[in-house]
Amino acid sequence: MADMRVELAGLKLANPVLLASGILDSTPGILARMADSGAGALVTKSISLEPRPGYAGPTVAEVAPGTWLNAMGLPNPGLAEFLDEFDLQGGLVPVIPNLVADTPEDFGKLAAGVAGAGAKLAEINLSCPHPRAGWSGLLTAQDPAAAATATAAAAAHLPVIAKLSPDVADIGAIAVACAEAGAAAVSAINTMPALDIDTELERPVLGNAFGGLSGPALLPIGLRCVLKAVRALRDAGHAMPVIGIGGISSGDDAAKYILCGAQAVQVGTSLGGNPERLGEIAAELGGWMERKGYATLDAFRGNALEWLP
Amino acid sequence: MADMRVELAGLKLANPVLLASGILDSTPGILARMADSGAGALVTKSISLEPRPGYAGPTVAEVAPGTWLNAMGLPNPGLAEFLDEFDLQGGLVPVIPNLVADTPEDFGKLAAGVAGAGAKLAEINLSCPHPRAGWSGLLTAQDPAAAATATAAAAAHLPVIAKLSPDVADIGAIAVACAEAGAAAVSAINTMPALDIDTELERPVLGNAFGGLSGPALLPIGLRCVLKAVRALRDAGHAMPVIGIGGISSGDDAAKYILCGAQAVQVGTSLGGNPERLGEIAAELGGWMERKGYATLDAFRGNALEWLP
Amino acid sequence: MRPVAAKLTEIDNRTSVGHSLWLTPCSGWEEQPEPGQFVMVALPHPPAGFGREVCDAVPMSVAGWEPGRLRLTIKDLGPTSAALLACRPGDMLAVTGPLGHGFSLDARQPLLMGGGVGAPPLLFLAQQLAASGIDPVTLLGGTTVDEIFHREEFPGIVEIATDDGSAGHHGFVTELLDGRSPDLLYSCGPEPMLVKGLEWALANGIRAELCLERYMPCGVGLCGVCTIDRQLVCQDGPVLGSEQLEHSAEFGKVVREAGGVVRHAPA
Amino acid sequence: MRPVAAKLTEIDNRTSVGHSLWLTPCSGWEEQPEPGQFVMVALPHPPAGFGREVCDAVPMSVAGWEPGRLRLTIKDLGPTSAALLACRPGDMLAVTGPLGHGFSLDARQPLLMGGGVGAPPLLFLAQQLAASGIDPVTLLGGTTVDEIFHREEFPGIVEIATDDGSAGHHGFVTELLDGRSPDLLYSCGPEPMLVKGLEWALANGIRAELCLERYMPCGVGLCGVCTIDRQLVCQDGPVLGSEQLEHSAEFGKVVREAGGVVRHAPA
Ligand SMILES: Cc1cc2nc3c(=O)[nH]c(=O)nc-3n(C[C@H](O)[C@H](O)[C@H](O)COP(=O)(O)OP(=O)(O)OC[C@H]3O[C@@H](n4cnc5c(N)ncnc54)[C@H](O)[C@@H]3O)c2cc1C
Ligand SMILES: Cc1cc2nc3c(=O)[nH]c(=O)nc-3n(C[C@H](O)[C@H](O)[C@H](O)COP(=O)(O)OP(=O)(O)OC[C@H]3O[C@@H](n4cnc5c(N)ncnc54)[C@H](O)[C@@H]3O)c2cc1C
Ligand SMILES: Cc1cc2nc3c(=O)[nH]c(=O)nc-3n(C[C@H](O)[C@H](O)[C@H](O)COP(=O)(O)O)c2cc1C
Ligand SMILES: Cc1cc2nc3c(=O)[nH]c(=O)nc-3n(C[C@H](O)[C@H](O)[C@H](O)COP(=O)(O)O)c2cc1C
Ligand code: FES
Ligand code: FES
Repeated sequence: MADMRVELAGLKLANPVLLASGILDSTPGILARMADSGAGALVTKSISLEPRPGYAGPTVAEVAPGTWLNAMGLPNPGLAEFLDEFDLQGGLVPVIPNLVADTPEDFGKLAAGVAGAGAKLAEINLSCPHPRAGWSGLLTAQDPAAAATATAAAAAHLPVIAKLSPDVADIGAIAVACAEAGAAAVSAINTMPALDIDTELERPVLGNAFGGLSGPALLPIGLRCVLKAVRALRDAGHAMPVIGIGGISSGDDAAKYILCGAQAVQVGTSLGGNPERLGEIAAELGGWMERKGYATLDAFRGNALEWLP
Repeated sequence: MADMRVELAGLKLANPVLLASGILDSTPGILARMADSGAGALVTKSISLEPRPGYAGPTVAEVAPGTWLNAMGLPNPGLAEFLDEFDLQGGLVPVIPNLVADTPEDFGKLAAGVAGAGAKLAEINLSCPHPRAGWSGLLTAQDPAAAATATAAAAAHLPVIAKLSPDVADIGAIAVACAEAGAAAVSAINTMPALDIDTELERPVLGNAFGGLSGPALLPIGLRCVLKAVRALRDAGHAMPVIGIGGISSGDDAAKYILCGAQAVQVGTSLGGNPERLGEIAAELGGWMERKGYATLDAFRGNALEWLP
Repeated sequence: MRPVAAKLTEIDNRTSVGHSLWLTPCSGWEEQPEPGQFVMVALPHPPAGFGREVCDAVPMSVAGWEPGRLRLTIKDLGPTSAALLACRPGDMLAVTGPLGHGFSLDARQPLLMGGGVGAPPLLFLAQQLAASGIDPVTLLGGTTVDEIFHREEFPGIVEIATDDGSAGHHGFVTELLDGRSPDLLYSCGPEPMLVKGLEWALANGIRAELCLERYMPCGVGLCGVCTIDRQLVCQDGPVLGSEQLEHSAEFGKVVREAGGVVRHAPA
Repeated sequence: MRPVAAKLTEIDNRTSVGHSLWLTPCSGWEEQPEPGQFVMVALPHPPAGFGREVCDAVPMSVAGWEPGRLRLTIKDLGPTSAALLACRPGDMLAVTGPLGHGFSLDARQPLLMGGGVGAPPLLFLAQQLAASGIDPVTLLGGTTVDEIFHREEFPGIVEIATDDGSAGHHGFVTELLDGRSPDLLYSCGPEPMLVKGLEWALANGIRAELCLERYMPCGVGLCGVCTIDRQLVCQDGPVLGSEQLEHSAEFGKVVREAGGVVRHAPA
């Protein structure tokens, strides 16, 4: 058996295939199921200080086979109830809370809250693809200075993964800004902002109009972003890990991200209606490693980089 | 029969479904076939001052059904031979040359060249998704000031359509900059920069590594960009038209862009291996208009805009 | 799975608290859905007199089907359901579905128990059972006579219970269970009723299939908000078997509202 | 259609200017391609002694096939083909295909005429014809004897012509055409040879199917660079019928190189 263990910002994970934020992670029950399925770690839905009910529906629409648009609107019960319900300390599989806020102060409060409850690592969502007026998600991810301030505010309390958007002119610059602000890792990518129209109804398909694109169509965009972040960090002299996200639906897809230099990966949309797929993807990655004769992830991580112009 | 005529920067077109640049438009013979298929206008491949041989292969790879990555490398015989071979004046269906250059001066020379040969309208490619060192495609599209300078240089010689990239933080700002620099229209979007990896070969699939994503997966990204450009131009008081591009493979898809406010559309990837599909798409749009009882394009253009948050 | 525009073609089965809509989607629905499956039905444009805040998507059980069209029976429970009930023939809605897993059809002597708008999926089930030659017995309950949907349409024997005695037995519909010995209890309605039904079935060694209603933001198994214990009600359900609920820590106890906020059910 | 990694498993049919490769792609190729179809074959890693500039994708005809593997016969014509010929069993290439439309198989008395590396697709065709009980007659030409590929492998009668007289008829292969009366002429090779073949076929009232080689940047009908007149050689072809070429303004006259640069063929 290939050794798939990986270290992520001090956490030791059994394998590099993590559950992505917002998919099948809204209750302790489903999180336990995802842990048993074989996840390397579990990222929770985005948690805000106050409860958010989510957007009006339709919240999701499949736009091509397996590829979805969603605008859930970050539904969550707020920090207090979240801490009440979820156990951030115990458990064989680490739980990584994902935090969302509109100001650095609020990121700080959330980080302090989850650190106080025993979290060892948090992900901060700098990149909600469809923020409403007053919600600063996307803008934070687009501005290196804003991303750095938010990162620093959270990183004062515990190690943080800064989650980046593909909808930026230069993702490498944002990754470097987060590294310099003290991030323990960056994860990329969040969904790609997008829109679909119903020609019969002559209006957007989703209740929120704009949504985020996820699933297979996102894979080549995610690979490019991860590779650009990996290179920018390397060129700037930062050893900070990058977590690859976007469109993974097989062990082969996971291997692509790791060949581009990702430390670990997160899987979301392809688990829709099929929670047990997460463990299968991890097993497929292990099978690929064995077939290729790789004993560890380090043995092939970043191999594709030498082929770049 | 619905009246599908549309005016575009002074040109009168029989219908709003145009052939996009770079797909089935490299020779006068194939362009004549596309005209007969029923195109409203024909945009040529990108023409540079000097010949470009194109990138090493593989130049194309299908990444999901109908969705492709390509890095052709803008192969073209250069302006002089292009003007020799192509007739920009005659023809029942207008030919719109697409120009690519790395400096405003060269954009000016190309524009002067095609204007001298009788072109009434040109498209300038500000947004090649995979420029090599020294080629400034993507950077031009990402910087409003650079986009404006290039636009102004070309617009001094004939009306121009500025072709924009989705890989920018705020496409609305770029569209407004082009309008203020004297563009007659903007077209959006060019392909989305992306990457695919072969896990067996452990290297990028394409010869150029990075490529541009096109086809159905691009549709929701294109719709969002067009809608953002339409709104930004409207809010800034510009009546300049927007041409919708990206992922159109049916009359219904074309209607989506027009519902988002597009004046006309361009179709590329879905014609791959199937040139006659262009006329079918125009006919499907006409059929949709009849079923909906719309006598003209103006009767429904922009209808989806009122549903935006 | 995506929302498909659907024309409201017919309204029937009116009561003072709701009625049925027949919808003709632009595409799909040529194949028969399973009884117990549901749709996310969205209101794309507000009907006259309503504002845009009613435009939302909510889960509704399939109450009937013919090739290319489907029936929903809706009760006025809040802003979106009220606006759906204000739509008129010719109006356009959007439906995503059919979603989830429905009832098995393998009972020989089925007993159906519905509470309020739990009746619609049971009507569709009863029609399927009857079509395959099996006569169902149906118990329908509601707070008052106008909450009893489809009473006249059920094939087979129907018995009624109302909380206020305005029709049938004066009391809870679960009070009609005793002494019966079906081979399978199918039930849909308020969770407290389902809990009692399950208790009765377990006590009497009878299998049960219960159609649950949980808050569903997506309906397609992406978000996880509808989870009960470790099961996704929208995908593993909405029909769950007695064996899946027997040892539940959440059935009848923990429900979630918008945002996943937990509400502990009144005992 | 996308490039699929393929292992070079076997090399055979060596001449001083080229040889055949057997490739086993990671997936696909379970179904028999049409003779005349081609692949884009890419060199992902440079073989020992070569630099990365040889890594490119070029079109090559399918020269043979067995379930799950295919054969290409390559001549050293420039940097990429030379590097492909330097690859050794165990090396990995990538193939996209099968692409385009091949030869019809409906001749009863076929005549095949190949020039240089035009022979490989004709070999695959001849094998298919022979398998269906039809005996082909094949004429093979080349500048010299080492340019004649697959001479020993063709079923049926084979006649040879070389420009230098090193084997068979001393002269052009087209000089072997006169006096024959097949019902169909299949041909592949340099365009001037195809032009002469077409002229002969038209003059004698014989149908012809000609496999063209044009500069192909994509191979899948996206770019249009391979166009001859209004036809995409990569998709409508590479095999075109006499009726498609009879009135051509470009066949034998206009060819395009990298970038679509026009080169007018020497008369
Ligand atoms: C599988 C399933 C099948 C259903 N079938 C029917 C049916 O056939 N007929 C019928 O009238 N009703 C049915 N319901 C209930 C229906 O979804 C609610 O009546 C409707 O959502 C109320 O929305 P509202 O905005 O009108 O009211 P609100 O004031 O928003 O809510 C009233 C009640 O409905 C619940 N509700 C609101 N939104 C949702 C949601 N997205 N998902 C689940 N519950 C929600 C609330 O939690 C509350 O308990 C079903 C629910 C589920 C889960
Ligand atoms: C449909 C088709 C089938 C072919 N089948 C075979 C075959 O079975 N065996 C074989 O040895 N050769 C075949 N060829 C020719 C083969 O593609 C060229 O020999 C090869 O591309 C040479 O590349 P190079 O880099 O080695 O040489 P270069 O020096 O780059 O070019 C040498 C010659 O090959 C042509 N060429 C280069 N690149 C391409 C390209 N992308 N598309 C088309 N022509 C190109 C050039 O125009 C020039 O005439 C076929 C070509 C086509 C179009
Ligand atoms: C339904 C849904 C909800 C999501 N919610 C969140 C969220 O709350 N916070 C977050 O950071 N990302 C969220 N995402 C983004 C995913 O975590 C992930 O970045 C993205 O979907 C790309 O990965 P995928 O293609 O594997 O789904 C959500 C995605 C989906 C599809
Ligand atoms: C093979 C290929 C070549 C292209 N070449 C060019 C080009 O030369 N100039 C340009 O402006 N756009 C070029 N494009 C982009 C298209 O014009 C279009 O913007 C994009 O493909 C999105 O539309 P689609 O999804 O309909 O293909 C090319 C696209 C493809 C697929
Ligand atoms: S409603 Fe989202 S998973 Fe069930
Ligand atoms: S090679 Fe590109 S269309 Fe034929």
